[in-house]
Amino acid sequence: MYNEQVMEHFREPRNHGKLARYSAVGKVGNILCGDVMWMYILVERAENGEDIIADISWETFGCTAAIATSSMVSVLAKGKTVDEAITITNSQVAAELGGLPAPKMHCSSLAADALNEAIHEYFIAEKRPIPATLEQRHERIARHRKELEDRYAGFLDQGDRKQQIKGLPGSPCC
Amino acid sequence: MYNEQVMEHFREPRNHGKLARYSAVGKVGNILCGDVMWMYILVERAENGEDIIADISWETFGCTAAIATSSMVSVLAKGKTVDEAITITNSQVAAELGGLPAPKMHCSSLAADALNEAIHEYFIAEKRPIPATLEQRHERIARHRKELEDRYAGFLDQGDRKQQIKGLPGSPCC
Amino acid sequence: MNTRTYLDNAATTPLDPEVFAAMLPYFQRKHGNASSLHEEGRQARKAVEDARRLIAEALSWDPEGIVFTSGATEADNLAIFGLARSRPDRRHIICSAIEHHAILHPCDWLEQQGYRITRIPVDTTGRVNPQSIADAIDDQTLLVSIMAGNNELGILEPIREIGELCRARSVLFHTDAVQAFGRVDLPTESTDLISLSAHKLHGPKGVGALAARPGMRLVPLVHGGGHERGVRSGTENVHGIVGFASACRLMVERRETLVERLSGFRKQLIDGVLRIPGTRLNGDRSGSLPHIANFSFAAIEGESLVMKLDERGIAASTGSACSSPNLEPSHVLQAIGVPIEMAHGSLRLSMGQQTTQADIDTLLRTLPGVVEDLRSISPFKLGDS
Amino acid sequence: MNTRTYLDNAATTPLDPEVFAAMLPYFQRKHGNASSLHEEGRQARKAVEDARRLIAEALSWDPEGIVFTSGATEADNLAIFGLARSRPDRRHIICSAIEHHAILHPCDWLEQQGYRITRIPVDTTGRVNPQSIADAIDDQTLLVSIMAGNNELGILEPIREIGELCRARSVLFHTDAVQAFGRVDLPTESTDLISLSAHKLHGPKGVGALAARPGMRLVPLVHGGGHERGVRSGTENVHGIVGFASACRLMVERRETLVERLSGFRKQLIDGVLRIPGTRLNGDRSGSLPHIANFSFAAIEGESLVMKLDERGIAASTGSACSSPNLEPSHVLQAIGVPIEMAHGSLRLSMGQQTTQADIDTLLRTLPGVVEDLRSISPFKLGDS
Ligand SMILES: Cc1ncc(COP(=O)(O)O)c(C=O)c1O
Ligand SMILES: Cc1ncc(COP(=O)(O)O)c(C=O)c1O
Ligand code: FES
Ligand code: FES
Repeated sequence: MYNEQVMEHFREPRNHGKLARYSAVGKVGNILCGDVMWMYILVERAENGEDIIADISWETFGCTAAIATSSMVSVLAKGKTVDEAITITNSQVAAELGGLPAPKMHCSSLAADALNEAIHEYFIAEKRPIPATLEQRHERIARHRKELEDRYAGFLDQGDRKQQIKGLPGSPCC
Repeated sequence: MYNEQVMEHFREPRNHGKLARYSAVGKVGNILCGDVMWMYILVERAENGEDIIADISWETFGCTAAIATSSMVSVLAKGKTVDEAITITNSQVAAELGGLPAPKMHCSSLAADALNEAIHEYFIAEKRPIPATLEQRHERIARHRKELEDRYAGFLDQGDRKQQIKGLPGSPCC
Repeated sequence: MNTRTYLDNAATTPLDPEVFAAMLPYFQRKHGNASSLHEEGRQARKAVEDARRLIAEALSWDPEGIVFTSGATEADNLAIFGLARSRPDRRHIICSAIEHHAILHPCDWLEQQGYRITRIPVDTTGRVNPQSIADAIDDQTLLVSIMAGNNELGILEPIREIGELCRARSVLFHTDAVQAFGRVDLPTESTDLISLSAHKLHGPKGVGALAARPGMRLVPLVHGGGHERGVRSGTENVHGIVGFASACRLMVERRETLVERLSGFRKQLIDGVLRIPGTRLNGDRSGSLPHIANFSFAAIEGESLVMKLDERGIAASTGSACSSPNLEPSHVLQAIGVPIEMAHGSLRLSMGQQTTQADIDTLLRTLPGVVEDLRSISPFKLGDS
Repeated sequence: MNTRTYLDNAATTPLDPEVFAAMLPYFQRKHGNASSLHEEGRQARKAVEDARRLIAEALSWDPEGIVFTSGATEADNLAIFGLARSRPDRRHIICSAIEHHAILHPCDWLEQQGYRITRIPVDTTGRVNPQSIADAIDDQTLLVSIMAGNNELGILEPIREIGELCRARSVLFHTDAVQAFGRVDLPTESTDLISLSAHKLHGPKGVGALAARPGMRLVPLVHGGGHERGVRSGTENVHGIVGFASACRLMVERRETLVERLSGFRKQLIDGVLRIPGTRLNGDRSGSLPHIANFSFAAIEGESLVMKLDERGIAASTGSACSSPNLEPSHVLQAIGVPIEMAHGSLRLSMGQQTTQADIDTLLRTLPGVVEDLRSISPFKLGDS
């Protein structure tokens, strides 16, 4: 199912955990859907004046693909300028991992989205003008989160995470 | 499917063929249904005045069970008085063979019927009063033959045995 | 049973040793469920998907369209019911009068539900006239189902022509290729659905496939865990599927030499058997599957003929009424209009890859005596009628 | 794969060597079609009928009522559709919310056709309250279908009581006994239909049975040659059926010792796993199948848990959404109301006859570290919420 590269990142995830010191954190996913990803970035100003992702880490609740893509995104982004990091797409993440099974492609978008959100938060905090692509993607992510929250509103019962999830459709047993 | 006794009679059928000299012949069955049995009897008057089935033979077109039951009926009847032979039933034939598979039970009735018809013909030829059971059975057999002929009338086309049998229902292939 | 002559390969074939060897690891060592995430499961999944690709290759088909089933009976049913339920607006089906019961009985059932079923008659050799199919198609026609090669007669149907005319009329075309696959070329490009069965190809019993054009909507017969893209639920019969694929591959590899050998045997059988007086060939000398020949013998009945041959070590089959559980004669022999006195005395001889010249010789040596034995106790004589 | 710890026996079990030995003659030497008249055919027929009797005996059932199928998915479908089509006047079916998809999906399909389906909820351990079934029965009720033991939780349902109350109300009662047969006593006298699957019993994949009261009319799913008294056509999977019977016999023979051993292991598993913080048992300690235990772990996701265990040589399964092809979480865990943060982190451990103390030790030694690893990269911490 998963290729060896994916398994290698799953076995030995790079840059996981929470940075002791970070500039911003991007949070995506939803516990109801079963995947949550937090991406921490530490941005430093280089001598040439560029913003560099000096350090990056993540915390992920999710499947093998979610963990491997988190790891890969962190590898791809680390040491890049913020402007470069913005251009990392989910298909790039999947490709760098040598591909993902079809039902798992969304996990790669989750990881790229988390990076996007972290950078977006950084721009806001720094009060810097937000590039159009970054903002568009941020809006798309926010829309998607809203949709999910609406869909699961019945189960969430005003923020009570202990609420039970009776009544979701389907199942994976065999 | 068939037990060893049935197979033994099938392998080495007793009294088959046509008697060179016979008193009567009973013909039952219908080529359309796939089974035809002719039973020949030679009746001789014993010293005590009784009619004895001195010899018997048969010709059968039909399955293993039809052949084995023909053989068994001939064994059972041979040497018996005609009055005794009349009492031979199909369940007796099947029982003497140690049983037949359910769909083949009708073959045993065919053999017993053929004997019945031969004896009936003998009584007619001898102008002897016909015992009630013999007559009843004869009428049942005649009725059954009539039914079959009606059922297959469309295929028989006034006695042309070459008529084709298109349109009968069902099949046994695998 | 040491020196039996098995001439009933149209009923089922012995498992090929190489096929068995391919299956062997999947009984105990690689025993996983193909839906499981772990190593054992992934191994099973790989085996199933590799098998699907192999079969697709052997058929020149898209692997996405291969649906594994429990055999061709289920595949035939899935083609008929699966389409009927997915396109309830079209309520007319065309098949031949000599289809297998796995096609005829689903059609009978639909007829009871108000469908129109056109059963195309065949000529005296068993062939369908494509024109009669063209004539039967109307704007209600859901499907045309004509078998590639008949299991009783061996006759080949003009399925390329039929497939093409169906395509021209935008009607789906299904063929039951259970007997024909691996023995003759199939016009897969003009066919929309194909049924196959492993045990007719020296593969294992209990597995088959329906090949459908990818994307064709078929309502499942069996609903559940969503296996086989949702078309056929149920834990995959991994060892069976592996054996099926192996058998298909071997059939294709060996086809040329096999067909040549069996065609030669078939000719010998026909020549030899027809030398027996009062004998007729059902079907045709040419335009036939290489492994099946069907005969009728006047004045004797087929079940007892098969039993006598069995006693002499030869396995064969018959379409006689007496041989069927419900005592009805073969609808195929009826459809080709075998004369009455011949219809009951039919004998099907069918060969497999293991068939040898010695088998043919044994049959030809044994059969005349057996026929004579049975005729000697029959009320009908050859000169009759 | 030399030293794997296979704890996914509810998904499928390795074939028992003795079962395989029983099957072995039917691959090549005894390869006949059970419908054939000749020696090879009679051998196959005898094997099938002997198997039917063995299974009937193991179930305390009338052999006439045993219908062989391609597995339990088909058996479940045959029970639901076969009855629905034979009694179209009754259009209400009752099942539990935690039935296998092989029951739920046929019911969904019938619901689309206008049937009323009552899905009885279960309590937090997964048990159905018989009273709620009594309350749901009305004069339209065709069938009540409640599984004997649940495949995800291991929980046993009160099917004796349910069967008896159905009988009292003259409603047919079906139970899916795929996981329960051979592990607990089945109240066969108060049950009208039972589904079984060989591969869950150390038998082969691709074969199962529906046991029905003899004489009960079931409309076939698969029409054709009239096999299995016309209820299930298709050439019999002889080797599979032989293996199925052998597996049933062995399960019954070994049951007492097996159940004792597995119950002990199950207790160890529960005690050991619950020692890991943030863990919960799904189902119940008692009133359960001996071979299945289901847990949830806070703050981690099940698919990655199964994959980490797999990396360490342990095969297990999960009901997590990420593990399913359509990314939907287990309906069973939902039905028992597992809290959200626990529902995604489920782990099913299931044992078979080959399971050893070493397997249990390996699992209990490995699992805590794996859970900790995954928690160390999770955004949720145990103290949370
Ligand atoms: C032409 C044809 N179709 C269908 C079938 C049924 O296949 P299966 O035995 O796999 O159910 C057979 C043989 O039984 C056959 O010869
Ligand atoms: C309770 C239950 N019912 C039905 C099935 C389906 O059985 P099969 O795999 O034989 O189709 C399974 C397992 O897959 C099961 O656990
Ligand atoms: S003669 Fe036809 S079944 Fe016996
Ligand atoms: S996180 Fe659920 S599928 Fe990847």
